[in-house]
Order: sequence, then structure tokens, then C-alpha cells
Amino acid sequence: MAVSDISHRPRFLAKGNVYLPHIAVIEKIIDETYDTSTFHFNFKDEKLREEFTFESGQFALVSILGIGEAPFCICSSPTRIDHLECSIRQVGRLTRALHRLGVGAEIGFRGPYGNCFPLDFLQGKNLVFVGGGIGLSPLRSLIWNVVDNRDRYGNIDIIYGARSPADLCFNYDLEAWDKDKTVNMVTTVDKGDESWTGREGFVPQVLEQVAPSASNAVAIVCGPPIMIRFTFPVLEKLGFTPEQMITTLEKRMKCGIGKCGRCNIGNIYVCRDGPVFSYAQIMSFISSEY
Amino acid sequence: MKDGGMEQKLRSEAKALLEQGKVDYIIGFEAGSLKFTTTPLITSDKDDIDRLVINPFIVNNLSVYLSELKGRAGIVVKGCDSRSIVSLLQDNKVARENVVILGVPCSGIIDLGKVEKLVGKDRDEIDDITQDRDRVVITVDDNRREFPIREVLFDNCLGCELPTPQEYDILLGELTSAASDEDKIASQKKINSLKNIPPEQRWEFWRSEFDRCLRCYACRNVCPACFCQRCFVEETEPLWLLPVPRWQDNLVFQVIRNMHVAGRCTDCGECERACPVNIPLRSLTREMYDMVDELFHYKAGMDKEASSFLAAYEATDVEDFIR
Amino acid sequence: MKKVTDSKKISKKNIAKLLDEWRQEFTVFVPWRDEAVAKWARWDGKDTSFLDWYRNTVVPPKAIFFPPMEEMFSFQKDREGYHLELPASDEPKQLIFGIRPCDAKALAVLNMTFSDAYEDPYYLAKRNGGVLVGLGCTNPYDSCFCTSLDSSPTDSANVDLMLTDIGDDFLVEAITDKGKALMAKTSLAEAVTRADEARAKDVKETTYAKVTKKIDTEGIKEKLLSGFDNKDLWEKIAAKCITCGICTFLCPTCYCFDINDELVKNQGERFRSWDSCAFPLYTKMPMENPRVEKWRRLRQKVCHKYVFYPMNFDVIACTGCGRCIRLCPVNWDITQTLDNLSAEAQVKMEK
Amino acid sequence: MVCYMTQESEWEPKLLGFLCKWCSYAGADLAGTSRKKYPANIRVIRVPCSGRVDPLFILKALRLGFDGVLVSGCHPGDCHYQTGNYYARRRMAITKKFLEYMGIETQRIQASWVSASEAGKFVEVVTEVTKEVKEIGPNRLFTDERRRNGTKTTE
Repeated sequence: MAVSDISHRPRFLAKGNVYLPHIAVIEKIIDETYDTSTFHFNFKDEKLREEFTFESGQFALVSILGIGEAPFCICSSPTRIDHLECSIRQVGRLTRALHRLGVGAEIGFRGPYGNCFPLDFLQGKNLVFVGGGIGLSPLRSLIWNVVDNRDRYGNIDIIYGARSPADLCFNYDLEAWDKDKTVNMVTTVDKGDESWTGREGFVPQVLEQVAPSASNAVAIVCGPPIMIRFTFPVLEKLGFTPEQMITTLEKRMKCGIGKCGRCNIGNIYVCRDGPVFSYAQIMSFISSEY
Repeated sequence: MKDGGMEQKLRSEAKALLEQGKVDYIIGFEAGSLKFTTTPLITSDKDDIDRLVINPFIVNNLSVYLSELKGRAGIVVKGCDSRSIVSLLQDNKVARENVVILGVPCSGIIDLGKVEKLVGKDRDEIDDITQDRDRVVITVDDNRREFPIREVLFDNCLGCELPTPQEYDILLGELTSAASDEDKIASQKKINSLKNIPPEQRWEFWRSEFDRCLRCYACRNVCPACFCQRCFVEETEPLWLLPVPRWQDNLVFQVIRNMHVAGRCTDCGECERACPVNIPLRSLTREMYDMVDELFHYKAGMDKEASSFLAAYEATDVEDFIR
Repeated sequence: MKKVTDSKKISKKNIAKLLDEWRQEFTVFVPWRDEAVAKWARWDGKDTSFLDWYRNTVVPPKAIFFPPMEEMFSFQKDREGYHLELPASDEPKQLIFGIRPCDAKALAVLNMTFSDAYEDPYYLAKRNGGVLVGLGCTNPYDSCFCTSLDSSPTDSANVDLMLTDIGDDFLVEAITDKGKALMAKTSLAEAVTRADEARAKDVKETTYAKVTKKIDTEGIKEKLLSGFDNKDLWEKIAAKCITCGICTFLCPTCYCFDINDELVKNQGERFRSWDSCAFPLYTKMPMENPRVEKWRRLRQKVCHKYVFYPMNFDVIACTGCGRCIRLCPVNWDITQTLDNLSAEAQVKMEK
Repeated sequence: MVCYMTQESEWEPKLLGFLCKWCSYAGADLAGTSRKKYPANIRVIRVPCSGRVDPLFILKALRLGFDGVLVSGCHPGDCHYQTGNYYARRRMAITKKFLEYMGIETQRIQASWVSASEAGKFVEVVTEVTKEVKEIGPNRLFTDERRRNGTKTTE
């Protein structure tokens, strides 16, 4: 993979009409599972390609003009930006239409929006990544970011699970991290099939077995809400404080910039103040509003 | 209809129903927060029962709450509302054993819009509105004026065919009689004048009416016959209509809504009353009601044993329009 | 207290002339009642009868700056790809004549949202070019409760020019530079007398007293938060709600919107339109919906206005215009809800 | 969706037909295979039964700019599913009448019974419907006033 690191570029901010999407062209589509694909794309505008920056954890509103718009996290890393990547699962009108597109098709892209994973806070710490299903995509951006600057961080544990072997996303990345001697990669599935030789078990249980130390560590958890709900108690048991747990929230969004109102929980707007939160920030309302 | 006797009877019956555990809730009316208004009261608390009222301002068709409540409910209904319940029974949306129907023989509900027009004052500027049989006394700034009640009733009440509930367990008063033919004709005035203009003008009329529709869906949500779990306008695959208040989409939405409630709509007039921008929706629903009656001799909510209108057919149904 | 000595007066007879002068420079909007509904419309150049009947409009003036539906951009698709085009903005300067203080305050609230973090170009382009000419109420509705929310029926805080009805004339106060510039241009303004000023003061006081509906905003945030997780209470409060969009669509401070695309052949448009937290689809995601039950949606509406919005912008996002009470098909009354919640909080504290 | 670029005199109506696959669709097929000519104005959507046709389909077609809609199914008593066409008949009756009340020309909404063997009748129906719709002119029901005279041809 040709790697160009853009983390040194001045931060890109949308100018003018923030609702106007940039046009991007799909360069490659990788099928991850039967219903999920990763789209590699690049801006049509050469100048924008040079200027554009983002940080791990940020999201963008991807659209097909005429169909609609929806938020997706940028799942590639800012340290590897030949192109941008979004992993998209077929769940509705827009995502199904996206899956009907081929290489060369144009999509709308506006962003990046939202906050990002707190790299400063993570530096020098041991990192525990806990991911489930397509929830790996925001983590993936951060994991590559961290791996590409390996000396700045302590131990890295990655615990990733999916419902079945066929539901595992980013197999090529999983392999790369598995080979990486400086990373402890644990892959699990809820239920394996005949050819599956790896671990079986739900992510929270596997996390408990792996039992990473909480000392000087931060856990970053992304996945379906049900997994998140069961993972936090396990982390607490392992000695993680709410400040040591980081997650991303997912809400329905239309504007992405804190105006349209639908991602509002309490006084926060997930699009404007999130999507990355520490458990300490959200523990008060996660039970009642999420 | 301000009938102390009826109110007393309602309260004692409702209390008994709750006390004997025959129902889990009572759905009735209590005084509203504004002058001359009432508001639905949905309660399982015996102490709330004394707030129940019956007066000429009990506008809402409470049967709209039936399909969402769990358990058994005692419900206060007027003639048209009771037919909505029958219609819900026909569609199996409500089980008969789960409702105790407290029937109010209705002598018509006062349309505050008409009152306002009649006296040239807004509702809150009027001091008193009292019904005395077929007269109504309206007092504004100590000035008492008397009008025939028919001048201030809702159009659908004016032409009401069945003011006494069609289906009830407890009847709270004496039977009332249907509207006179003269009143029935008067209640159809708007529709008839529409029918008398050329089709292009009629289309133009509806176009301009639906131009101001905001798509708040109050007409749909207030309608007991609109009980779909997910309305066709909310469907995205296929996307029938944009959820955008353009007159074209607004009009299609309303026409299709009318198709869906054909044979279910009992002309309770709630859609028109709820509309914040006063689109004359009853001119659509009532025409559909009459059309169904005329073509198929079917009136909504009259027979709980009958099949729902659009889920049935007769071998002899009209087909003169088919080639 | 503002100095009233700078004020002028304008005869009611001259209002048509004044509007005509302004019409040269602005698109003038006035309250308008076609056969069905009171809303805002372009002034026709003649009719000032609204001065007689106008109490407030059903559709709030937010609709002028933030319309129920607007085109965000259009696009064309050809062999070279998509071409985007912004709609032509032909009406940058709009003058709203006769806006009520509650609605003017609501626009100030909308300003906060639409200029926060990212600027909303559609709203701000219209709003920044707009002039608000306020007209104090003399006859508030029984559903109005603006005096409980740091405002009054004659509050001049959020307008450029403020008019107060003093009989045959309007007393005119120029509040902002925009307003002062407008007054400097017209020759219709006359000097005011002591008696006029006294009359204006009297009108303001009398009207203030006419607003009888009250809510207690003291500690309202804490009270609402203390009952936030009380499911039974919220279920009871929401029982009669039919979850239509009336209260939110016609609320002058509600700003939620939806974005939708339409494509016909190779050209299309992206629209934004009002949306409401009362609708279940509002928060629906493909796999789940955090607010399926209607009490959760209603709770969001109430708490957003009285708790969350103040936490972000330091102002309650309700101006007491009373539309949501007047227009609700089931007479769901937000003031009663706030009372109930306060009472509940009281009981809880006593325990 | 329909273009009005052409001169009025050259205008040909565009019809949408919802044809039951057991009868009318087969009838149309037979008309084709037996080289009977019928107007090319009709576009066909095959439906499993005339009972499948929702009034929404009809309105959507008009909304999209079709000048007329034809729903065609099996003769009474011949429905493949026993009764589907009876339900369709009720629905079509109120749809047609109600849309007429709204101000839509009644000729734009048409219904027919055409069996699989009635190729001749199918040709007849389509020819007549085309003629009738042509007489009343293009469907501009849903065109915006401001666009009616312009060249912008969508909606």
C-alpha cells in the first residue's frame, strides 16, 4: 500500500456553504462480508485532494445525489491517505444504492465532521481495542494511525469479534495485525463453522479471558450497542475507570453539524460533540437515552 | 348537552368499572386548559374520575387511543366515535371484550371556529357559551346573543345520521334523533358547491388548499381509521412520496389516506378540526363516505359482524365503468 | 429601562404609506389571513386591515427565514459527472412588519443554532438581510405566557424597530442601527409628546397584566432532570399526545429539519424541510430506534426546550407564544406538564 | 417525467398499463404474437393480479406524468386467485370516482377485463383509451404553475 502521511497538513475546514457536498470518485470496492463493502474513493477536485485532512474517529456524510445522504466514519487512517475509505453495510435505501455503484461512479462527500480519538491522551499508554462486526471501522482508522507511529504507544491489544467467520470484516488488516509482533491480536466469533479454528465466544467474554491490565491503559470500544453495553461492565471489573474507556456513539443524522437536531442526547449533539466519547461523559444518559 | 345527569352517571359508572376491575383505564374527557375546550383524560386512577365531563365541547374521537393501549378500557363515545370503534372491531384492531363503551347520546358538538365567525371575536374573548336545547347563548362583553344551535355545530354534527352510539354497553342518556333533511343538506354545502364547478377549477381548488399543508400528519394521527403501524409516506423502499411539504406530495398523501380509510371513516370530522392550517379535509372524507354509500350501500361502523368494506366484495358490485 | 425620548410616532393612517416606502427597498411581509389561516405573506401594497384583526399568526415568522421546505441546491448529471448549482437568492432583504416580541425572541434563538460552530448559509443569508419591525401586543391570547420567560407582550429586545399602539398612532422606538437608519429615512415620523409617552407606558403595563398564564421557571432545569427517568410520570404526561407535528412545526423556536433528495431523469434537487422530534422516524436508525415510545419523544421535546437548549445557549428555547397550546388537537398543554413535573420534583425532594 | 418539448399537435399520450399476468398480459402477448397492431403509447407493468394494484400506483403514475392509467384483469369469476379482481373492482370504482371529484379527468383512469384469449379486445381497449386520453390532452395535473409555460419539463 502506497502510504502518504498527511498528519502534518494544516487542518481542513469546510468553507462556504457547508451543505454542498464535494464530488468524489469510487476507485475500488472491497467486499468485506455478504452485505458490507469498503469503498475507496478520492476527490474529483485535485486541489481538494492536496488540502484535505481528517483525524481518526471523524465521520463524513456520504451521498448519492438524488437518493440521499448518511453519516459514515472514515475508516482509513490519516497516516495512509492515497485515498479515503468508508465501510458501508446494506441496511437501507441509500446504502443499498451505494452497493449498486461500481468503480468510477461519483458520490457526494461532505466533512470531515465531529471530534476525533484523543491521540494526545492515548500517547504513552497501553491500548486495548475492543471491536465487534462493522464496529471495527472507526477503530481501524485509529489502529493504523497508532501502528504507523508504533514507538509513541505502549502495548496494543486488539480484541475483535463477529457473529460468524463470514461476518469478520477487514480480514486483510486482521492478518497484518496478527503478523505484527508488537500487537496482540485476538479474533473471535460467536459461533464458528467447520473450517473455523480460532476462538469462539462473545467479545465481552473473550475480553475477560484475555484480561488486559488496566494500569496505564485505555480501552477503545466500538461495536453494536448490545456489545458495548456488556463490554463496559467487564472493563470495570478489569479495573478500568470510566475515563479509561472510550467509545463512539451512533445516531441518526442529517446535517452532521449540530443543527438538524436528531442526534441530540441530553445537551450533546453526537455529530458536533462526538462521535467519540469517554464512558465518563455518557454514563449518565446511556441507560435512559441510548 | 350540558347534562349534569349524564355527567353524574358517567362518573359513577366509570368509578364502578375501575373499582370492580372491569377495566384498566377510563378514556374520557376533562376540562381543557383553555376556555371552552376539553381534553382527553386517560387514567387508571379512581381519584381522577371526578374530573370527567360531558358538555357540547367534547370534540375528540377518543377511539384513536384504543389501538395503542394495552389492557381493557372504558371509553366515552359519541355516535360517530362509537362507529369508529365498530370499524376497529371489524378490522380486528380492538377486541370487543377489551372495551366497555360508555355511550353519550350526542346532540352535536359546538364548532368554536363557527362561533368565532358568528360573533367576530376569538374564543378567548368570549365570556360564555351556553347551550339550551336547540338554542345557544353567546355572551361577549356582557352582550348576550342567542342563535339557533345549528348555526354553530360542526358540519358533520349538523348532518349527523346517528347521534346515538351504534354500539354501547352503558348508555348515559336518552336517545337522540338524527338530523333533519334540511340540516343534512346544509351540512353538505361546501361539497355541493365544489361539485358544481368544472373539474379544472376543482383541481385548482385542491391544489391551492394543499399548497399550505405542512405535513404535520395531525389529520392522520388523530384519525382512528388510520391505524397502520407504518404509514405509506414513511416507506423508503420504494419511496412513494418525499416527506417534503410540496403540494403535489401533500395532495397525493391526502388522496391515498382517503382511499385507505374508505369504508372506515365515520365522518367524525377530526381530521379537518385538527388541521392547523384549516384545509377542508372533511370535504374529501365526507364525499368518500357518500360515494361508498351510494355505490355499495355501505356505511362505516354500522355492523361489527360485517367484513371491512375494502376487504369484501359482492358479485353484483358496480362495473359499468369497466370496459 | 430604555430611553423613550428618542422615539417618534407614526399615525396609523400613514402605515400604508410607510410600508410603501419600505417596499422600494425590501420585500415587506405582513400578517395575512386568507379565508383559512393567518400566516405571513408579501404585502399587496394596499391592505392594512391586519391592524384590526391581527393577534398573532398560526404559522410563525420563522417560516420566512427557515421555510417549511427549501431547495438547498440542484444538480445535473451528464457524461462528465455531477454539476451542482445553488438556488438563486433573489430576496436578500426582507422586512417583517408587525412581528410579535415572542416571535422576534424566537428568531434570536434560531440565530444561535444556525450560527453555532458551522454557519447555516441558507438561514443566515436571509436573516442577516432581514429587518424586524416589532408590534407590541395589546390583546394577548389566554394561552400566552411570555411574561414567565423574561419577556413581555411589548418587549423590544429582539427587533430593529418597535411599535406600540397608542390609539391613533404607533409610538416607534428605533432599537438597532438598522432601525435608526429606517427612521432617519422616512418623513412620516412625527415628534412625540409627553402624553404619548405616558400612554405608551400605560399600554405596556396594562398589556403585561393581561398575560395571565404563568409558569415557574425557577429551578426548572433541576426539576425536569430530577424527573427525567420517571417513566411512569412521562407515560402519563404523554398518554393523550397523538404525536403529530403541530406543536413543533408551528413552534417559533423549533428548528429541526430533514434533508431529502429528488432525482428525475438526470436532474434533481436536494431539499430541506421541517422535521419533528414527535415523529418516530426522526431518530430511527436501520437497526434500532432510541425513541420508539411516544413518551420518550415528548420528553425530548420538553427537555430540549427547557433543559438542554439552556445548557448550550443559556436561554430557554420557548418564548411563551402559546401556539403549541392553542393549536394542539388534544389540548396538550406544556404549562401543565411543567407544573406536574415541578410538583413531582417537590414531592421527591420532601421525601 | 414526461417531456412536453414536442409541439402540441405531435403530442402522443403516454399510458401506463397494469396488466394481470394470468389474463390481460397474456392477451397483450397474444395480440403481439398474432401481429395485431395497437397503439405504442402504452407501457406495461405486469402484476400478479389486478387485485395487486393499489390506488397509490395509479396516483404515482399520474404524479410522474403519465397521461393515463389502465388497470386490466380477468373477467369476474375467472380470477386465478378466485376473488382478486372483485376486490380490484371495488377499489377501482372508488378510485375513479374519487379522483373525478378531486378534478382529475375520468378518462385518465381506466379499467378493463381482458382474458388471455381476447387479443382483439386488448387492441380495442388500448386503441380507445389512447384516443380518449389524446382528446383530453396532456396530463399537467402536477406541473407547477410557474413551470407550466417554461421549458423546464420535469415534475
